[in-house]
Amino acid sequence: MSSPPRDQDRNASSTTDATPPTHPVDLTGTDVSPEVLRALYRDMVYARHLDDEAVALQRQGVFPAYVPLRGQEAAQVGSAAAMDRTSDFAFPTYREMAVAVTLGVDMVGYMASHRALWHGGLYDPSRSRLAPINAVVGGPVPHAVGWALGAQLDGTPGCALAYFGDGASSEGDVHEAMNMAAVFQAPVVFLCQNNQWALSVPNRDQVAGGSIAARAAGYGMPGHEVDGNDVLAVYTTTRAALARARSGGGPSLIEARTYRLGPHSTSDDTRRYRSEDTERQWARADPIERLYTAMLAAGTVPGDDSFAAEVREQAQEAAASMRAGVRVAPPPSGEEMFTHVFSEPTDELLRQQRAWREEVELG
Amino acid sequence: MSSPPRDQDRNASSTTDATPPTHPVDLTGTDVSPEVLRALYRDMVYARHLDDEAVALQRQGVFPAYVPLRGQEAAQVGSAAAMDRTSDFAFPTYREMAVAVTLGVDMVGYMASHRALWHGGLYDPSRSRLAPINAVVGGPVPHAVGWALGAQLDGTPGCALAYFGDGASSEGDVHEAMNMAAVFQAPVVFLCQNNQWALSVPNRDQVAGGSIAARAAGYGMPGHEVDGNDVLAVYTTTRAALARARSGGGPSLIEARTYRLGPHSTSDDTRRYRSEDTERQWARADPIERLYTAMLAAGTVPGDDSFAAEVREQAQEAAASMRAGVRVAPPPSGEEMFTHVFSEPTDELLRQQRAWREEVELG
Amino acid sequence: MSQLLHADSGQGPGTAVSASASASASRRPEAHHEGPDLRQALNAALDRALTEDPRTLVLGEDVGRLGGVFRVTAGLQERHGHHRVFDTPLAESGIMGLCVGLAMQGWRPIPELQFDGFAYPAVDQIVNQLARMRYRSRGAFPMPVTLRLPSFGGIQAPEHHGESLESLFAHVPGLNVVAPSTPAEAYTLLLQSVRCDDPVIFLEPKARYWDREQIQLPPPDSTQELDAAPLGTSRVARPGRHATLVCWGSMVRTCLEVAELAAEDGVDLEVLDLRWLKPLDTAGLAASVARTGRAVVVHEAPLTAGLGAEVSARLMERCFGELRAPVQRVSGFDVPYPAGPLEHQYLPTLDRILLAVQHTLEF
Amino acid sequence: MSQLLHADSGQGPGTAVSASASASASRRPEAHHEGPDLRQALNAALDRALTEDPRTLVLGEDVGRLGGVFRVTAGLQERHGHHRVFDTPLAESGIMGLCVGLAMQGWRPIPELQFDGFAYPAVDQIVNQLARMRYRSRGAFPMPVTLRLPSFGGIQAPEHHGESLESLFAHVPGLNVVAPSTPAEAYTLLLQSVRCDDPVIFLEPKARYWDREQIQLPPPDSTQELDAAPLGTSRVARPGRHATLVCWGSMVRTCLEVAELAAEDGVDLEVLDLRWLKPLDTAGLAASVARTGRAVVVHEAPLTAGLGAEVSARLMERCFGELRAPVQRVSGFDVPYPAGPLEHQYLPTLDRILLAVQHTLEF
Ligand SMILES: Cc1ncc(C[n+]2csc(CCOP(=O)(O)OP(=O)(O)O)c2C)c(N)n1
Ligand SMILES: Cc1ncc(C[n+]2csc(CCOP(=O)(O)OP(=O)(O)O)c2C)c(N)n1
Ligand SMILES: [Mg+2]
Ligand SMILES: [Mg+2]
Repeated sequence: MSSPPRDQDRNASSTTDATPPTHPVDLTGTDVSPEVLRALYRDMVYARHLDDEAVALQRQGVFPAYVPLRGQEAAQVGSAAAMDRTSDFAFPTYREMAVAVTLGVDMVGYMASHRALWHGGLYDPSRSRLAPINAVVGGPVPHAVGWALGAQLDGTPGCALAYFGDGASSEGDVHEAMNMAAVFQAPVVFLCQNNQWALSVPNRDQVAGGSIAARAAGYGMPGHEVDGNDVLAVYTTTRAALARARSGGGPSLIEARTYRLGPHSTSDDTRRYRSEDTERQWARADPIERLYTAMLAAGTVPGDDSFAAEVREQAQEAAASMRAGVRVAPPPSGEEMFTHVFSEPTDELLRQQRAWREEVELG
Repeated sequence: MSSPPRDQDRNASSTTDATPPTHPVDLTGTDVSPEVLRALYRDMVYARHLDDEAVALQRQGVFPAYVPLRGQEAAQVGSAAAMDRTSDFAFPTYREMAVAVTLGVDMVGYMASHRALWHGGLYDPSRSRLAPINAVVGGPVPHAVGWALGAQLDGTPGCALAYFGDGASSEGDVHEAMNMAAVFQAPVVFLCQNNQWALSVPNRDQVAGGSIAARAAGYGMPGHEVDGNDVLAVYTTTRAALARARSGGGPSLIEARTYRLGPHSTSDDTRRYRSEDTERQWARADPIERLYTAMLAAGTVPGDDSFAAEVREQAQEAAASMRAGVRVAPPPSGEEMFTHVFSEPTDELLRQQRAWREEVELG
Repeated sequence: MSQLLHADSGQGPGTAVSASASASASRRPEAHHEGPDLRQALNAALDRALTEDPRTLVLGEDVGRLGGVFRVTAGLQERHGHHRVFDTPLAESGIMGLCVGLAMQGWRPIPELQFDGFAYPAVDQIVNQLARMRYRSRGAFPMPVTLRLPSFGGIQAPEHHGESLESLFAHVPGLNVVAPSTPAEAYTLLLQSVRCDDPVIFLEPKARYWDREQIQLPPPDSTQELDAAPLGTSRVARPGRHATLVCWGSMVRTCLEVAELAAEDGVDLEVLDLRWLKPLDTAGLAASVARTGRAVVVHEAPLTAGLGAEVSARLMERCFGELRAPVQRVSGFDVPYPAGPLEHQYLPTLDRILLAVQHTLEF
Repeated sequence: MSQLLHADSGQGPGTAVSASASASASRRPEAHHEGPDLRQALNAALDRALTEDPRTLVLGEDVGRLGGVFRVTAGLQERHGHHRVFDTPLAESGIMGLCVGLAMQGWRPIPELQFDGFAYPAVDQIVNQLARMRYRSRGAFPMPVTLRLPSFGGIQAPEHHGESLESLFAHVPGLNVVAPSTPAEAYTLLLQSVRCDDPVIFLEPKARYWDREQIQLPPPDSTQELDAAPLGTSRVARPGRHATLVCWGSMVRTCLEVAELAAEDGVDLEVLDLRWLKPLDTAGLAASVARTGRAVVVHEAPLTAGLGAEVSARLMERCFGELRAPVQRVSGFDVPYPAGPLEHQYLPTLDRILLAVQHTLEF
């Protein structure tokens, strides 16, 4: 055998070469205001608590499953915070809970997807500027391009923000979307969270060449690799990319390099494919700590830990209120299976709905 | 409207910026033998005559349609000639007739596809080292990667050569295939003939960034842009890429920049989308002339034009024999509709076949 | 009525590979020498749709400057501008994803995919995204997208240019599917589709593109009400007493020809043009069979799991007592769509349909 | 028999979201506490396939190190090496394209696509390439590819994880389609599929993955002949006299439960497990209905153009005189597959099937 698939010569316990970045966020000379910094911190802490709460709800059998984002708070909060919430629109995958937090999405409505009440979630996507949760890897990325093209055609200043993962970068749809966006010069920012894993498959067996940001050059658009655990870096990079798009400069691609600290989903077992060692190393690159340390040093927050305590308390409340909400959230009526299919139900669907009703009443 | 789709600001008569390369092929110091050069010349001339003959057969109603390759002879002959015909395998689109010529494919069998006798052609694809004609743009490219991976797993020295066009570069399958090839380090060469047009759509509205070769870097593989009307350049570049792949160096991408001198197909009308001016300019970059002039100058062929005359005569014979063959080629029996579906026909298919037979006998 | 079997032997449906095909249609019931052909009717409907609603868009491969390979969109870009009518890169999945995003922005896209067989790469975006975005978002994002798909066979085209996808699409909740049969029908059904707030898969019978009808097409700025039956209503193309031929798209003309031939033998066939394949007009089907007691369903798609099965099943469910013979199906065989000369052995011929009628009547 | 309607109310098919689901199956006809579960049976069949034929390969997303999200491929990479069992990048279309190329090289790939809904992106490669490469090449390239697809619903999973694609695939000439219902069946049918020289779409009933059966699975190096009925043969899972329940995959257990309940009321139902959905066992269907005179077909897929229609149409064609009532269909509704609590209102319940049985018997 001349040259086998790369799988073979791979050592199961050395799956990533990157050294986790543990240094504090660099606030020197930043034009980002202390209010914004504190808001970024708050959103990350909220997300962390809500994430932990969701994992707990799964353990307790309230959620059939959940997809934790622990470790990716900076990548999500930093990018979403850069959006103009009056005009921009975000297209999430299934793991963008911290984006939802940042956009102020109703968390009971958001978690309704994981509670298995309604696949897309029960929040208002139009008002939230967040498309329904999308479980097809790569699938929503071309939607972002279409949305952005629509904004461009309308002459409105809206930009689209398309979230996807390192695994998604292998999908044809992501390529088609990037090429189209660059051909049309559509105002869209492609935000890849490279958390180094697509379920059990590491970058090495997924991303030829090793860099998703490097793909941008092939489409003639800017590609930025950014420390995805540095919320300020993600924020300013996204802000610049959105500004560029808004002013007619076309699309760009940002690869936020981060790490999925938890399992792929609550049904996953990471021991089967990666070492706890690396997990522990990356845990030390906690994006929340990295911002807080910097804010403390810069005097953005008081030195007595009161800010952290206050935020923690609020986040706990948010988590508790989410828990309370999802526990009592009523399942949608079976009628809703039928009412959202078409704008006007067809005769056949009405017949089926009647049959369903009769059976429910009988049963 | 802020920034419209690029379509708008496009001037219908200026569709390509590239200046057609009209200079003779540079034979200085080449390691390519005179025999090979003459063979490249011969194959190009054969292809030209067969192509013209096919267009004529379409005009005379023998072929329902045909897809001319005029202008692309160097890109096709140069790349195919670099193959090792005992171990390599080529995956064509619908326009690779000159590849077939170079590989010695039976031309009556090849043209059977255009004569609408059998979609994939009636040549022997295994012996010919040429996969059946494939009409799905981008579709066969992943096959080449699978074939190459199979050769790699077998430990045989075979390489795959995947042909596709500039339009195909927009398809998701081409991206998925390139990423997979590079992840697996499969022995495959991606050969893009950028003939500047995908039917009526020019590169400008198709290929973001303007270079297909530049996409290779994003997969961590070599990308070469080559003068596609210089048969020697295409030949040596492909030869090097195949050698690299064969020795375990992995895939590479070659973009042969050329020009489709004729219509997309015999049903097409190029006046609707491009200027005759550019067509005329590119006609002066004739790859056959460019090699012949160089061979004359280098003494590779006698100065009295006897070689050209001899080749022309042989090519005319080949074209005539193709014409004679396709005119009398019998349509496959309707039985063949049924016999090639499965290795063993199902009961239901046998039932349908019997019904078809009865109807044919009645009708 | 066995002599019927020979009445028309040798005359299958016309091969309409060129614009002159209608010339050979003189003996056909709905054939006219004057009036617009089906392509012109579609063009007029698109022109009107673009005129009456500034949110409509026409997009796809080669629909802009070229006006589509069949010229259905000819002139639209000149008349409505490069923003409303534009070419896209060659990427079917991306095109449909683009449309989902455009619809989320409030646009009403009318994409074209160039041929039936090239809708397969877009199936994911159509099934997983387009068909359920309204449902997923609980009505927040209606999807008024009309996908135009030149469909069915009969024109001696290359592989993948003769496919019938109605059964695939009709199975997908959230989609409407329609196939017009005449110029007048095409005009009305296309406008109806575009005005519908839900996705419509619009299957154009490409073998009938050159069929003409003596009708007056309204000007693009017409404000006259459309004289259209509600969405999902079938049409009695020919009333009859002895049996019902159920058909759609290209097969309607074929069935009308069958009915003419049968009439010569005193057999009075009703021809029911379903038009809408989803929603399927169960009431119309049942009403027709209530009159005739017998039905033959005719389609080009392969037999197994074709839409004929659904028609047959519904008729059994609704008309069990009235059916005097089992519903017969005349269809393509369970084989891949074949090339040229085999095409008319694959497609339902007049003889095969007459034979089924005979079986039904003699049952 | 109206009291039947309440006999089992509230007890739909078990939700098998965790490996412990079989515990709740104690009252079920085919439930066992001991013996291998369906996943283990599949694993044993794959192990044997890899052992007995060195040309077989197992590939897909997360099938290698992880052993698949359901652990169906667990341990295979360790036992057969990284060349025979390997992870691919996340690209469904590319994976199936890869398999076409591998098969052209003489390999016998057994790809997995992770969930039913993620087969849609691969439909083009499956329909346009895999299903017709043998046909296109007139037998030169057989396609012995078995696509494993965890299918159907019932496990409270996210969107796109509960789909039934049998009707789509059964319509495609050149494909075989099979859905096992028990561990023993799964073992035999998977080996049979892998040994078949043509493509097989192997639909695994994921809600039955944890069902156990007291059988002895042969060791991987077993050379014992498979005790298998010919490809395309159905199985009488329970003989009966009053009516036939036609089903496959997950619905077989459900139908056996229905039969148990009906038996308590003296109604003797035959349960026909189709197993093969293409080729469909028309003879087996006809034989059963010849005995019972009545049939109800049960599937999870939406009603319209579902495979139930084909079953119904064939029964009418073959057994018109014997049918004492119209064939009834009990299926999912014509709505997108819903989330969690609505899942069991969407899926055929015992009550709905019993109601249909009652209608049939009272007809
Ligand atoms: C088209 C498609 N294929 C497969 C899956 C199953 N799946 C869900 S998540 C996942 C891995 C995704 O990895 P990545 O894109 O890196 O995102 P991450 O999960 O790391 O956030 C897979 C294979 C899917 N949801 N969609
Ligand atoms: C998947 C797919 N989409 C659309 C088509 C219709 N079509 C045939 S050729 C062509 C243009 C292809 O352009 P390119 O890849 O540049 O190759 P060229 O024709 O220039 O050789 C199109 C759109 C197709 N055959 N396959
Ligand atoms: Mg990832
Ligand atoms: Mg081209």
